[in-house]
Amino acid sequence: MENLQELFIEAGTLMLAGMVFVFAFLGLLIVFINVVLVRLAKKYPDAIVESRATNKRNNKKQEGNAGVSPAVVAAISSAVTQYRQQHSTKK
Amino acid sequence: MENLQELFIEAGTLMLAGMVFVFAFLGLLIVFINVVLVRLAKKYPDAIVESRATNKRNNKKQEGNAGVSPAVVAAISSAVTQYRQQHSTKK
Amino acid sequence: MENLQELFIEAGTLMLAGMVFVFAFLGLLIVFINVVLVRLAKKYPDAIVESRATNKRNNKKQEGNAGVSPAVVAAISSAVTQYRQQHSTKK
Amino acid sequence: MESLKLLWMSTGLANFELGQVIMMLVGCGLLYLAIARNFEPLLLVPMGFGAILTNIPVAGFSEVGGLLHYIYYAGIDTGIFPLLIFMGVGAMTDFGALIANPKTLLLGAAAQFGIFATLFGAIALNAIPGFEFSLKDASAIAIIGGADGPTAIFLASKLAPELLGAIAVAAYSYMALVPIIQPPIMRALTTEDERKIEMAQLRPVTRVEKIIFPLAVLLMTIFFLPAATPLVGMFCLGNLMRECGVVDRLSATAQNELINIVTIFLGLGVGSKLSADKFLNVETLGILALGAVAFSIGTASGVLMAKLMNRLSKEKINPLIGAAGVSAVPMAARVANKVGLEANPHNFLLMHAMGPNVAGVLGSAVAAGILLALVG
Amino acid sequence: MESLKLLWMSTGLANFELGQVIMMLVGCGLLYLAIARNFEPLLLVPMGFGAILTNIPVAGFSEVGGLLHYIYYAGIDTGIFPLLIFMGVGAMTDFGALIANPKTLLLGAAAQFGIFATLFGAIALNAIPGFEFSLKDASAIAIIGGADGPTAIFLASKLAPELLGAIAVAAYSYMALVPIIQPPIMRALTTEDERKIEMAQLRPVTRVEKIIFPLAVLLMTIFFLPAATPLVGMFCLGNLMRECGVVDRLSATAQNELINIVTIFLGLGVGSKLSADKFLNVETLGILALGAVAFSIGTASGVLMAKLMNRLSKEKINPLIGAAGVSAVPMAARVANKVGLEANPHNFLLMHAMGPNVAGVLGSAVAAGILLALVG
Amino acid sequence: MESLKLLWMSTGLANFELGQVIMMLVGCGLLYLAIARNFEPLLLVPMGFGAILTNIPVAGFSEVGGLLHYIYYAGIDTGIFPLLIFMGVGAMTDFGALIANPKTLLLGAAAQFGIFATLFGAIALNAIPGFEFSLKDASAIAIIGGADGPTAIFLASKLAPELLGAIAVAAYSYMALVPIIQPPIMRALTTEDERKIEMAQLRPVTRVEKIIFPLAVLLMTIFFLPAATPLVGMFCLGNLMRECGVVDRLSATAQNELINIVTIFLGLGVGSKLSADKFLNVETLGILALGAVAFSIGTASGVLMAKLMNRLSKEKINPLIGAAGVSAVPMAARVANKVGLEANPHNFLLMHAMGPNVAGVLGSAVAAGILLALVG
Ligand code: NA
Ligand code: NA
Ligand code: NA
Repeated sequence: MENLQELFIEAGTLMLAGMVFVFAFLGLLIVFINVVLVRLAKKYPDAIVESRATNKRNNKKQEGNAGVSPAVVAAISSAVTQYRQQHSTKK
Repeated sequence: MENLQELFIEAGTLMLAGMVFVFAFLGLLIVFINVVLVRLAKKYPDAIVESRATNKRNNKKQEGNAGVSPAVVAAISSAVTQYRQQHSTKK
Repeated sequence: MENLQELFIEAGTLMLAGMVFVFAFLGLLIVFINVVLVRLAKKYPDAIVESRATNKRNNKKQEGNAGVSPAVVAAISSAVTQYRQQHSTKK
Repeated sequence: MESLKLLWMSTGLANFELGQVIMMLVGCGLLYLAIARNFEPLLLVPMGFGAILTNIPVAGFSEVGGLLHYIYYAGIDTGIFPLLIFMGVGAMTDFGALIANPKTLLLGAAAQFGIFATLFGAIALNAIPGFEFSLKDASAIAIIGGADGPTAIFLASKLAPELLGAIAVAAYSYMALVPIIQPPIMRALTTEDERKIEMAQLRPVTRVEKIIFPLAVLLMTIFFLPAATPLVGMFCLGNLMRECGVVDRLSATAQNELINIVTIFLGLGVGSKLSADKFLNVETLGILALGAVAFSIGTASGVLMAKLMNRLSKEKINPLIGAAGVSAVPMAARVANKVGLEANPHNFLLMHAMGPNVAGVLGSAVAAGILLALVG
Repeated sequence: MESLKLLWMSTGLANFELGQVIMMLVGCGLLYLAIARNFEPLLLVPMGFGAILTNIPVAGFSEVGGLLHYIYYAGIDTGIFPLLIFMGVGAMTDFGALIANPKTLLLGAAAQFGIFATLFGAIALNAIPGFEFSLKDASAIAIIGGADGPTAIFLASKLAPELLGAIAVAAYSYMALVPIIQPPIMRALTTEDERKIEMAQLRPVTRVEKIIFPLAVLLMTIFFLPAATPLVGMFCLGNLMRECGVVDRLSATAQNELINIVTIFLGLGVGSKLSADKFLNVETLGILALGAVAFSIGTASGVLMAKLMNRLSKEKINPLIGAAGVSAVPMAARVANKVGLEANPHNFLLMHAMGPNVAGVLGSAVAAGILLALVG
Repeated sequence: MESLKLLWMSTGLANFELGQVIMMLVGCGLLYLAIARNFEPLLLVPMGFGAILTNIPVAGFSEVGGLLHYIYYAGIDTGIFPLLIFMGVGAMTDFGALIANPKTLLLGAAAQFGIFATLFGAIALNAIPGFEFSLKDASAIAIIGGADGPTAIFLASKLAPELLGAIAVAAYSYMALVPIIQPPIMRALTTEDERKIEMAQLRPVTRVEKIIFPLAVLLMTIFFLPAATPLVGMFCLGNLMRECGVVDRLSATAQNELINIVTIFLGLGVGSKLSADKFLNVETLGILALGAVAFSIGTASGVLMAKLMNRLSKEKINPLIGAAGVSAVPMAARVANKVGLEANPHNFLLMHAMGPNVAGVLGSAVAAGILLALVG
């Protein structure tokens, strides 16, 4: 039973040390975000037009899509869904 | 030549045992389908709207596509094909 | 220093042999293209309708897309892009 | 005749042992939970199937020369598969909500109490005859409280490979049970008014912040806890590939095809550890019990931490999002959202809960690192 | 000068042996068949290319340290690649037509007579001086009659690795030749009236049936033929992933990117076995001859079985679909459909032929298991 | 206490060595170049990250049992990863422009002078105390002049693995710097009139030509330089899969998912060679200097060859496209196009520059084969 007591003490120490460490680590991250990242965000704001979505995959080029009414887009979107379903059944 | 004869006998036994086994195995499957699966099919019929095609890949959401005429869909489908071809040449 | 001199001679030989070989090899390819490939091109010209783009990936079938005006296709293409962007954000 | 007898001797029927039958039923049970109940199916389908395969008599799937043997030793014993999964998860993780509201990191930290309390509990179980968990075993079991599958598999493969099967079953089962385990605890520990708290909209986070964040996390891990760098490092690599914007094709592959391929193999490999001699014992019952305790304590700790923070700060947070700190991304965040909507139909907590949710992933990776450093 | 001589000694021209030249021509022949004639190109392109690479003097592709050496020993010697292919094929297989008309399983069973008759034939060839096929060799050769590439490669790698190249060449060549080999046999064994038989439309099969079916197949294999569980198990895993509806992203990867990657490697690895000493001998001629016999007997057996069933049952089936029982999915089913259309332009047999077609896949996996259990 | 001390002893802070800190900064520098400057990000992001991971104290990423150790020995030491990348590059390469204007092969040949001159230069550096490059080392360094990443990694892993890190850094850095290094050289060696030369439109190339071409290249390599067949063979396999039109799904996988997966691993594995003891020495400085020289000489050789050909032939070619002969596909071709447009806004050289550009890939693979044959 002494062995068990020893294990208990070890486990207790682990619990204490572990929780302190986890809080310290994530707490430091809070400081980092508040001090460093917030400043970086002010210094390097995103460009107005976020163009990352453009080259999501296979570097597809984005076309201008001004002038297309949302209603048309909605209709077409559903058509695309339908098209995809038809064409994915074969796979 | 005795060795060959032995081999022949072994091969013949294999042929017999193999064909019996294959028929028994697949025959049992017939029984299983007729007895178990057919009952399962009655007990758990498919939901009327088969919705599996929806989450085919990347869990894309299905939009309602009611109210879009098949003609429009056909036109759009071909446009989509065209679009894809143009955009797959670069790859 | 003698060792260095030896190395120099070896390196020089390598340089010479290497460049001669590279030119000979790629030169032979020129001959091959001019003699063999050019004749092959005349003997086996491509079919008029190059249909390879069709089965680029997953053997999708190409629909006839005659009768759809380019303007419609352009509008639709941009709608498709828009659709894709909306649906790729979730990923 | 000889041939027929040989054929019969080679059938499964002539060679079955009871334990194998039971384990195959366990495998079928996992498949049932995955397919009919939608319990974490991406891992439980291959894992349940692997459990069936590994228990087939004669076939020798997990013996030298068998498929599952190769998969286990190439990918799980080395730690490669969980690390690649973690890279993919990193590529799928958006730290935006966390960066916008960094206080939620404290919720993710608090929820890790589920891990360390369970470690204590596992040692306590040794008081009952039949249990003899070493500190390594206890650590591997405790990580179930991290509610993070690849982390649990990685740690268990390093500290207690013979418990890997049971630990993985427990971890994924409870992750799937999050919508059932958490809400009662959340309701019991909060008042109606607390659940109604609406939170301010999050500020937009810039691209530069999102690029620097994974590098900063890695740097801190390097400084303070190198033992956690395999997990945190691969996670941050995935996240950096996602956010940096110049390797989108690598990021897309990491979060689609690569993670899919590895998931199939990981599931099969983990399933191969579900053999009768390693699973059908009282320790497995202990692990399942401890897992439930771990999830409950983690959930409670997160909620209570949120209430404590509300005492100390003017800017109130809805304590429900504290429960998301156990990770189980994105299920726990959705649960927080759902319980919140019950109290206040206009209160959308999903985005706010994503902060503690991804903080929980970091938190349990850090906890795993601590256990590796001190016990491993 | 020294350097130039060294360069010359390192050229292929100075080191060629006749056998290597011939085998490279064989490789070119395979490429020609694949590209110009569309003979099973997915495997024959990498396989033909592998045959060329492995026969390059000096380069050592298949020696220790060479690329093909690694590929062969990591993926084919272990059986991993054919099993992964089989998983992908499972994920691509729809058992609907089979479940709707289970009698067609008998056609798939009958067609396996091609395998066992060929086994007998291979032993008979030993009467001719120059042939010395052991029972293992004969079994590996006979499986060509199964008309299933991965099954043939898997079995050959276990029973007769030195014949693997010739067996794979024969298996894939005859699979590609199905539209030429089968129709004359089908026409010779059926009357015009039989070919005109129209079959009733198949009943719809429910999702639950499709989910239970692969599990039942696996269970029966476990009970009666554990030796077949690697093949059948991976096939059923793929099929379960396809049908269960909760792991679609894993299923999609298994039947696309994963199977593509493995196919490239499998082809290269099999091609690496096409070396002169293993291919350029009288045994290869025997294997090619036996393969043709196996396909013909399998086709005939399937057709005759269908005719027998028509004698015994009121519900008539078109005997042409019996030929699809050799598997060679989906080519054999298309051939049955085409020959049927010639006799009756309104008779679409494709869906009906898919039943025996996929039954043939199961049948030859079972046959492979029997051979492994009794001979392996 | 004991526990806290153990925790401290396991931190990175307690174990850092200066060299590791510097190498991690090098890794961060590579990430900066990749992300902020778009320097070959697909390789430099994983490589920079790998450089950070490998230098973490205690974590043991590159020691036995570590992730990077497995990646390096399974994929780079064996040569498998660079060869698979080369297959993917082959599947992405269109030889149309080259076949339409075969003379451009001479430009690709001339640009390889950068390699062999640098070999001489590396030996010359031995005259300076501190440098002791063997002929193998010099060859591995010289291949940087080939401006082809996988070729450089493959050759370095065979001839001088301890220099691999520095060579890869130099190769990819200079490839990214092509738009800065090349234009001044191109302008200095050409007159305004030469840069204005417009070239005739290229003839269309048929499908049959494109299918035969990779096979012919392979055949010639087999005859004359078997040592180059691993590189050239896999490249031609990829190209054949692209052009043959019957294995499009394999080709698509080779140029997308497979190359993406391998790129992540290749980058990490190469990064693992960026350890302080192998990188922080005077030899690395020498390698970086020689790399710049190699690129410059290669560029100049290509341009001068074009001018020479204009002397001898009536059909003029724009000497700017000679610079594309160093390969660095497709960057060098774009640079030629851009410099050409500056001189003549109606002069689009891109397609014409693709000829020498892909010729340069072949040329440097051939050069690598020569070095392997004579020095390896
Ligand atoms: Na967690
Ligand atoms: Na078959
Ligand atoms: Na080059």
